[in-house]
Amino acid sequence: MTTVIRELGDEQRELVLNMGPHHPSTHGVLRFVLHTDGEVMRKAVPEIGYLHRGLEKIAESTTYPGYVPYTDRVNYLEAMFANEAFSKAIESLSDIEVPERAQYLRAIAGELNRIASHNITIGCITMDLGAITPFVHLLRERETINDLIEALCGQRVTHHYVRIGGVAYDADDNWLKQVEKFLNHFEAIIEELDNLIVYNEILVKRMADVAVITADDAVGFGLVGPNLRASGVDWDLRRDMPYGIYPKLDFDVPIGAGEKGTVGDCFDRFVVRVRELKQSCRIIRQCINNIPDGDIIGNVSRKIKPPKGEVYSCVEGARGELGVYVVSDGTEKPYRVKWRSGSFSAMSIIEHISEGLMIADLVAVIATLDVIAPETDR
Amino acid sequence: MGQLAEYFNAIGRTILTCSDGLAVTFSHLFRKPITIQYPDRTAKPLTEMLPERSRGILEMDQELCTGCSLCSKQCPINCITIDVQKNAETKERILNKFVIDIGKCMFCGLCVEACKFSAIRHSKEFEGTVSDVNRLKINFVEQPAPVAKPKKGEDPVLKPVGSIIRKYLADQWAPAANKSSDTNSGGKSE
Amino acid sequence: MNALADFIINSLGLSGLSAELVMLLLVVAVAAAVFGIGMTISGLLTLAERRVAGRIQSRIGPNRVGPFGLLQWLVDGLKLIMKEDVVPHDADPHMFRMAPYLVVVGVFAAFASLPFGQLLIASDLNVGILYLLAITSLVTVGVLMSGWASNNKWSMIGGIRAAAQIVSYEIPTALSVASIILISGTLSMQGIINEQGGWPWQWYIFYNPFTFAVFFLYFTAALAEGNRIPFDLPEAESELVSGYNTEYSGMRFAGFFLAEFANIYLMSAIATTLFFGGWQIPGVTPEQQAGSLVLQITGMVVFMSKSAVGCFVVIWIRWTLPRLRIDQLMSLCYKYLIPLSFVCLGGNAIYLLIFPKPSSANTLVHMITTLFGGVLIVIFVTRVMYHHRISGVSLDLNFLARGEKGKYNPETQVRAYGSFRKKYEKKQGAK
Amino acid sequence: MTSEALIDYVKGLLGDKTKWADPEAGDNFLTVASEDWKNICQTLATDKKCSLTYLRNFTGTDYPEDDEIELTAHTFSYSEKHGLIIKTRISREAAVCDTLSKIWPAAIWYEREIFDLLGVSFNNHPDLRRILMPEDWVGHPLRKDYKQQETYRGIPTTRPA
Repeated sequence: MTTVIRELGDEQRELVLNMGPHHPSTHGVLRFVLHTDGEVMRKAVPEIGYLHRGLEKIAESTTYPGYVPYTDRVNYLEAMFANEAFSKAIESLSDIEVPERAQYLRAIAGELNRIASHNITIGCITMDLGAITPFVHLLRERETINDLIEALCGQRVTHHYVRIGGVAYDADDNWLKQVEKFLNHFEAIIEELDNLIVYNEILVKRMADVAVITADDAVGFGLVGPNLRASGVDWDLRRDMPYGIYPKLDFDVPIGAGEKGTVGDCFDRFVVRVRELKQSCRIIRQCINNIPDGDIIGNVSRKIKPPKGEVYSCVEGARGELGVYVVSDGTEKPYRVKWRSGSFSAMSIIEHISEGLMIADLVAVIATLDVIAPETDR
Repeated sequence: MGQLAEYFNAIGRTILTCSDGLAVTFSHLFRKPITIQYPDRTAKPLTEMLPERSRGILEMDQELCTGCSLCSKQCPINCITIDVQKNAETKERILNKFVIDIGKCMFCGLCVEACKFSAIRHSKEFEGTVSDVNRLKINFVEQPAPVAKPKKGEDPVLKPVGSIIRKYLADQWAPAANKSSDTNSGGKSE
Repeated sequence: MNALADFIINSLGLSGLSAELVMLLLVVAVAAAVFGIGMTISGLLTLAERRVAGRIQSRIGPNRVGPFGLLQWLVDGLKLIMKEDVVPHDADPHMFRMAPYLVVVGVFAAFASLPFGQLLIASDLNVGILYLLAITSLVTVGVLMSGWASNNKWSMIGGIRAAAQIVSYEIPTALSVASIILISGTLSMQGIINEQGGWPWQWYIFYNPFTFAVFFLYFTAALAEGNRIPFDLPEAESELVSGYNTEYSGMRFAGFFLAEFANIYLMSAIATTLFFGGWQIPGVTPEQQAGSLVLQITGMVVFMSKSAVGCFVVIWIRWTLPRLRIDQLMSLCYKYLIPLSFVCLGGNAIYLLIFPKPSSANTLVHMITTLFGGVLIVIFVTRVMYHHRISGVSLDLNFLARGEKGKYNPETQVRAYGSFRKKYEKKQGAK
Repeated sequence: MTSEALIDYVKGLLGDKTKWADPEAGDNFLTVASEDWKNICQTLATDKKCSLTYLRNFTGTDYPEDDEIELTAHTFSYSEKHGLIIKTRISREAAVCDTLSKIWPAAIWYEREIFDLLGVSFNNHPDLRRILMPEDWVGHPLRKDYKQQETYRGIPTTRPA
């Protein structure tokens, strides 16, 4: 057998394993180079770039409204938030007012998208730890959300719904009723999920105390969203730097509390996401009850020429802060667009925390950090 | 003592949580599956179950197109090519070519929103498999003809959604396969 | 089988070489029959697994080949036979080729001493249960060999995991079997069944609280030996891709695959024999059963359905639970299963000292344990009903005509633009 | 701190080393010389009152007219809930800068990205390799004068007509 075993001295030998680019648990095309000693890892080095599509370069040759559909492709699980982040940047650059109904619709669509994205994440975590059924159940619920969003805006994954100045399509009362019907159904499913898998002792034991990320590390490496909150940092852009309609809404921000182990372990990252499902349902219910009549898009011309300047705008996506940095030179094409995505920083911490983990733990770490390859590579 | 208690607690927790999980999955045996048996056991073609706003493959009605090329200017990826020529004698503008490269199209709908004459729109068709990517360039102009001149205040006469593209799909995408399967099944049913 | 051979030889009046020949032919025939039965059972189990998984996950599962998809396993097998048998370039070719045989032999040879009915046993060894424990250990060698010979690091980790796991879990398995041997006083499979009765309180699982616990210990350990979730670490598709069988294709892969499913049946059948009274029919003594063909067949059906329930439970567990980590797997074995098996073994021994076999106190203990088991089942059923009530309502938002069933017409609609569409449009036009 | 208070405080802290942008031009930022870059970032990140511990975004922009590349670091403080944008400009030809990875570990990957896409190298960076593009790719795509290579290892980079 010609296995590569690196000699590192008398007592130290390590096995170099190549995990990916085509591996069932790497969530897209990405690669890890594992330096292991049997099952225990010395180091796991992520190698990304297999899904690099040059979205930032493309921006330099498209118009502002023409770039919005490209933002769908930043992350295929949360297209709504990428739309919103970019639209928000241009709105603040060129002072466009967004009508209130559009803001409510953005919140509803965004939270639906968040539920859909978390469904995939939670499902993938359980699937990577061996339980396949919860993944299929959650995918089934996501399918209904996709149907709802398709009825709203015509596409299931690449929505192109949030536009500069508002949203593209109005929602009728029937659609809102259907969303409410779905929420009634989905809240029961969350309960069922708790019984089916969340507190399953095997799952808890697999994730508790594994790969603890301290609050300092989380902030230093720039973790955002659920990953940051799981480490005990109480921060949510929707609440702390409010935008859109969120200041008017009442919701809680789940924080990792070390429920089964240490604060910031895999289980915290997992359970924070499960809790967020319920909060999203709460937000959508409030929006449906309070949504006013009115326009859905502000006064925007087809040709948008923001004044010279630059802006960094961010929204709280399903993977946390999804930011976009836009430099305008006064023409109708952006001078520079830069995406700041949650998965990118989450990926950068893996090498730091991987020492001493087992191969099976690494799978849990990748899954709970919710790393999505297209978002890291853009 | 505490350790011993924890030892048995762990056993108890494992049995309880696992058996409750088993109860959930067992209850699923009595629920209805949600599978849609696409493509061959649905009551009607899936395209007709899609919602109103569904954005499928683009289609263009030659009788409504004025050749203004607003759509191709809006397109972020330039997948629409329009060729309009002026006839020197009659001064009429002739629409020679209207090609949409569906292999490039990202179904954003900007061209549809730009069209003032309802000539270009999304159909609900989505099945576009071909063996050669270049066959995805569809020319919607069968015969070069003068462009449409809609009168003001008159509503355009719209064809049923999908009727135009379906013709191209059936003709262009799998002529051989289609014909043989048609004759086969026709022969058997008669 | 010996009885059958004697009968044939005596009735034909054969002797010497020809008698030996008949004996040999008979051995071959019985072996082939056992192998065929094993293959069919494991093939059907693959189908059962997929159908059950489908329903648990709100899907349908394979339903196209044959009625209810019943022929799916044959078609799958045919596909695998026709696939190319790839041997990786840098693999050790001989060991690579040999490994599946060891696994298949290890599992299917065990079928030889499974009592499908009172008289339906290929070879009723007087050390039957020990033979089963011993012969299945051959699987370890095959799995380790395949993992090593593939020359793939993931496979190697899988193979080593499998070796560590199977060797460790042999101990609790053997210890829990020892408890039963202690009670029955025999190692023969038929002997153990004969000691039990048809009614649930005569089964060894409800013999006393210790055997009740022993059953769960045995079941857990057997799951681990069979590499099933939650103990499927050697395969662990989300960690090791597919573990030791990553590099295998075609018929060799099918060998591993069938052996895995045959193993499920094997462990259920052993559990049926040891704990659930085997082929015993309620209210019928073994002597009565021996004399009647109808009762013989009923006994076989009883045995098969008991083990089918066992197989269902194994499949059902697979589609519910997550997987353990290797250190947890080991700590489960050495910190929980082995000590508890020893406790149960000791408990059984003391129990047998206090309550000698035929006594009314003994019967009372059986009854109480059975009642306890019944209560557990009732609690479980209420939980199932609770879950079904709370979240069992399926959601119908009427976007897609979910649940609307069309008729299957094999001639139509391979492509949506084919004749299905045209016929459909014609029909719509006629309306 | 409000953003005005923060600006005043930072002005007092850093003295004449900084240049502040015209408030009309979108977000408010400060520009520092590339020699002071690392020290000023260190100061701002560790100062108790600023405590800009979170590097929100770090990127570069190419300005061929000025013959300069602008590095922009968006920093933020979770405890104080204020943010600051720090910029520096370096020349395009000798695009070298000090690394921030000791101050904010998040910068390790951001700097790799800037190195990859804009061709800026960082002194004392622990692991400066290309991150998004292949190791043997020619050129840095986000430079304005970048021309895509026609083939990569014999594969055409554009779709043949």
